[in-house]
Amino acid sequence: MQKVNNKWLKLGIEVVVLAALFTLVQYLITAGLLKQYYQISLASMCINVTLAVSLSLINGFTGQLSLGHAGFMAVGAYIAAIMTNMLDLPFITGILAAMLGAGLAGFIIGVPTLRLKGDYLAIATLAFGEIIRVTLQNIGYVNGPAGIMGIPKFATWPWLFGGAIVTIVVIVNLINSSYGRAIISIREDETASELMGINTTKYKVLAFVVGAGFAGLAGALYAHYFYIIKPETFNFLKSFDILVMVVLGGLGSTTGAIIAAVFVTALTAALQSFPAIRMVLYALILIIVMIYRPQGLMGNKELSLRTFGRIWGGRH
Amino acid sequence: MLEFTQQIVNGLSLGAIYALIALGYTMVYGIIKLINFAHGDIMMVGALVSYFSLTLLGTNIFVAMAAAMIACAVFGVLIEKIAYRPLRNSTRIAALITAIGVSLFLEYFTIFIFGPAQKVFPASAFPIKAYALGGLSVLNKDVFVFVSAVVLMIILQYIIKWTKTGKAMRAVSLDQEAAVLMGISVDKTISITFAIGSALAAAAGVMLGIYYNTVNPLMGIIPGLKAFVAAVLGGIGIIPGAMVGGFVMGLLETMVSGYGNSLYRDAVAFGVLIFILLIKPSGIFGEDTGEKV
Amino acid sequence: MRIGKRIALLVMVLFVFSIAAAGCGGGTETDDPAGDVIKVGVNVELSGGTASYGTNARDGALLAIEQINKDGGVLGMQLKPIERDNKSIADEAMSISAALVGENIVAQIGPLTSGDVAGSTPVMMENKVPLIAPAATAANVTVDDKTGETRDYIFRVCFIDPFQGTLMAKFAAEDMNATKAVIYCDNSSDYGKGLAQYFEKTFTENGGTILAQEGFVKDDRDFRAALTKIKGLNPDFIYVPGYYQEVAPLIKQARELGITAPIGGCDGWDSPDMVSVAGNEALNNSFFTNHYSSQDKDPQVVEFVEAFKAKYNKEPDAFAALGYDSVQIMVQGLKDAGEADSVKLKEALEKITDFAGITGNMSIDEQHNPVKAGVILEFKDGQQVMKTRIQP
Amino acid sequence: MDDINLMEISKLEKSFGGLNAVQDFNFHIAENELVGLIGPNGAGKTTVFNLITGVYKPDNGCIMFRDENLVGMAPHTICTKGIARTFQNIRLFNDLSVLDNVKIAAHKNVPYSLMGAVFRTPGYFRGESEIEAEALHYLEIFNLRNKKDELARNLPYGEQRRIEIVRALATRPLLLILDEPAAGMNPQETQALMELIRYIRKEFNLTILLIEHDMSLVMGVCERLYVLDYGQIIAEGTPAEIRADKRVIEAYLGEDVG
Repeated sequence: MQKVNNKWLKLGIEVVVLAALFTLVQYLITAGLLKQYYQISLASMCINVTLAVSLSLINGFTGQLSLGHAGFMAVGAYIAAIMTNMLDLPFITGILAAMLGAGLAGFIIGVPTLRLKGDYLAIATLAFGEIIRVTLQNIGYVNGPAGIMGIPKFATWPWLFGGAIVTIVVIVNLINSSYGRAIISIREDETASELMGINTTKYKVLAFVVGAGFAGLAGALYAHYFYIIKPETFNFLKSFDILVMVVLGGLGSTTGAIIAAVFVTALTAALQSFPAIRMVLYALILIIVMIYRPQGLMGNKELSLRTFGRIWGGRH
Repeated sequence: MLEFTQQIVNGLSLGAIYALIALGYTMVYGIIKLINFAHGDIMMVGALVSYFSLTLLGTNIFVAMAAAMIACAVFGVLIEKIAYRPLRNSTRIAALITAIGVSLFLEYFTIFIFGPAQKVFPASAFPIKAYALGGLSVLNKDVFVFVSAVVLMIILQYIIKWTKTGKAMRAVSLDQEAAVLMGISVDKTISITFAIGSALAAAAGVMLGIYYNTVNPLMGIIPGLKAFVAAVLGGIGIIPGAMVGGFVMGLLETMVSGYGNSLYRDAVAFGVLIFILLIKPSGIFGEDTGEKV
Repeated sequence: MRIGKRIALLVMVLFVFSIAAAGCGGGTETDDPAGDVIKVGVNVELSGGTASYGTNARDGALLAIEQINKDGGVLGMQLKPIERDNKSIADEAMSISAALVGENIVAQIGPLTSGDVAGSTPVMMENKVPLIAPAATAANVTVDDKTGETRDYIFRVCFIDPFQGTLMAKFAAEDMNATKAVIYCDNSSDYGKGLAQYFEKTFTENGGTILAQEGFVKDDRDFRAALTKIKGLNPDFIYVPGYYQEVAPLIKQARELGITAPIGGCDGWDSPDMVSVAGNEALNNSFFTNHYSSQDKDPQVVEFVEAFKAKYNKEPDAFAALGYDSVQIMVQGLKDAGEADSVKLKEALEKITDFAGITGNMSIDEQHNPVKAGVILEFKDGQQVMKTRIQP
Repeated sequence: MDDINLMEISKLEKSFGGLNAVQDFNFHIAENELVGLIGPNGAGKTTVFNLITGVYKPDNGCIMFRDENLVGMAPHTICTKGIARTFQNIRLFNDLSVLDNVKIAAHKNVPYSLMGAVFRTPGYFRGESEIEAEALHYLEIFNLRNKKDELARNLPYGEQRRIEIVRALATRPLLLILDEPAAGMNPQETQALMELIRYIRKEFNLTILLIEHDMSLVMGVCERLYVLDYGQIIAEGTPAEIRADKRVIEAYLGEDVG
């Protein structure tokens, strides 16, 4: 395999591949060649990729077990829906407000809870996620348990694809910087990291806020694609779903999270044809994958052009 | 005042149920540090076994409970062997995901076999008697659940503190490798832990069946979550902690519903959990252990 | 060991792919020769929070389809149900609707809850395929509350919230002479909240006062704290709009605590489980609004209950009855339309009048809601006794 | 004594559940000095290090470092003040490459902003190559440059120890604290390590404080020693003085040296 180390060449290939993917789907949609069903699956994939990548920043790279991601998604979804549906503001305002709002929620929740470790943090975040849901259920302005219906369908393919790409780019760029290394060092050994001069609290909160912010983006996209949001959608089982994608992909692997998000969405869709046993199969697959590959599909490795190169070239 | 006393009674009997579930939860966590999300579902299986024992075999409630406990003990050991043991040396999060998988599997496999509808626990299994104590309503099932929770806690505490198995459990919980060197079979000890924990879950399931006289495949989710919160409140891994945590949760929920807004009940319960975690992460009874550097 | 794991991995991957392939191949598998069958989508909750509602409605719908097919089908063709589980999630409901529409269904039965119907709605509207909701009661399911326009392709066979809430409030105020009521509603569904809202409105208009409004959520099983509080308020009527899974233990606990006031409810109460869970005695002095009674002596109803019991070995509840009627009304529409065409079916459904369903005689109004008589049933020693029948 | 003490500790106390781990600990170290802290197992040496670096909060006493009291500061702040350490049981970032381990230590001087990282500004690329060059420079000194892409966990024990020192150095400390750097090394390795310590002290103009069990290392490399027993200092002086100190021999050295 020739050298693809050159960062510009690499970037170029990535941009071309992504642009081609985007244009292809966009063409198929406008030409009416893509069945609505597949369009919905693609939208779900984009949203799930956004969710999984943002959670992988918190769980995979920072090593902080959060079980409240659906809560942040809910905050984003509601804020965005209020902006566009009730206040008639443009979609972009809704998205930005959703990200800021969810990020702020991440900050408010992160500052006190990130002092906790391991399972305790998991439970505290789960509790916060549920508090967000119960609170939404009791706010009359957003119709309590009935939720908001009839949200305009602004989240078209460019928004969905763009949202996922922006999330990936921002988080990958963050990870591959000194800030990212600081964040990863917390996962590896928090005490050692602190003693190497890294303000671990600050970076844990940073990762949490960024992760929550992008969950908010996913929520905004969700609300404007699926037309209705209600608190029940964002319960702790939704958080588990996102967590499953991250762990299946491999903690600490962005490409893993992306692949797993796509895989899980496709699997969910494929299992639709087995209405009676779809959840049984899903559960079994989950257990089997974990037993045989507890580190997830990718471990903490990334799938890169070089990997493709190696596979292509037959070298291992 | 009468109303307040009644609320205390309500809270204690609700708390006893949480405590009962939390006992098994906390025990499994204490030994292998796994949040066994399937615990609530094992409880459901226990309730279902007792339901069939009552309706199909026509046994009395005590036989039904024994059957449920034995069945779930076996079942718990199997689950541990098949799903959790291969992951013992993996990350905790992998084990957690597996637990979620097991939980989903139990729920939906039960639905697949028996359908999602609730099944009605025969009322004759446990005839309800109400005692009116000066305007206060106390039911025999309240007393039954309360006493069972306390008795089971004492038995459990005895097993862990005084029996050889209990000592082995504590050793495994402290340091698995050292336990092996001391000649303790870790596999066996963990199996026994799961057997006891699952039997406790089954007992709780039967009580829940008696208490609310219905059984359904998804019945374990919410009580399971609440009981887990109770276990963390009391200090997870600590038997009396689970008990106290359960009662605290029960009283708290009752008081919020009774004197505040019943819709914020869960939010307040979770809020208190967070508050306790923040001021004392190891729970009410837990000991703070610093990290060794 | 390594090899073993590799093989296992391979088997799993194959397993997953075979499922995926089967899933994608679903379209070809059902591509029967044109004209042979009429495909009906059944998009219901078979897993997730409201699985029990969805399953019962599905059972009712499938029973209806089976009966119709046995009697020679519709327009000379057999009905072919395509059943899908939406996991009680709105986005899944949407995705499934899209898949079903892709398989050229003539209409879709379900989903059950208003939220899931709302998820499914845009797809059905866009593709001009009628959706018949068995039990989505929120007013804005069939009407866009922003524009006030009727959603063309969305129909339902159940009451809407205002009707039942108002009915019970009138009954409480006029027949029971109640002046002080407490509402204890299912706060996790728009159904419970909607009914509570209209009950409150009518009850206060009739000169009554609402002493307090309490709420519970789905899957709650312990209601004593709020009930103790309600007991202290000493109301002369308690309105409990919700589903029987929660209401039955609720009433039982209320009576155990010594609350004797009459308790009122809605069609979500309709299940044989009410009696078996709460007990005959506890249910005395409680009333609910409904469209039919499973103990109704009407031959059509008796026949349905018998057939349902024979097929599923359980008693039908309101969801099963509504699922059954959803299919029946669709069949009526197809017959009226004269061909298996979605757009024509929609037009026919809009014109349906005096359709004799087991949940009552109904006509579809301008807003695609059924206009049907309501009954108030009273529990007397475990029997549902007709108290009054109110024509709309 | 030197007029300028880099660090001066007075009356430091710490107890764990009634057990006095460190009491009445007085200590000073001058700029560019190389001091050893020795004592039998459980004497409280590592506790002292943990107190200095902020891992534990002392019950009493003060730690003056360049005229600033470190007591109450967070460990990462103390690190930015110029104190870096290694650990008795190696605590590398196991799943990261050797190079990344060293780069992380450079983070406190990160030359670009968070936004710069996200938007990949020219400043980011410049900064990254600076960090990389510096990290490689440190690895070069320790002869580890060829191992830069290996995962830390895959290296032999002795190399892991050396990487810990490199990592500490990369924080650009004024005071380097080494917790048993030669533990588990053979005599040749220990010898090489001694030379290395001397070298980096000169090269980076460092002040070094070390805990060591290996007497040959301590005696050979340190200029001054403190002897700790039961949480208290029982002797202080040059290696020669310590070797002659009766109490020290009784408490600790007796078996080893005698």
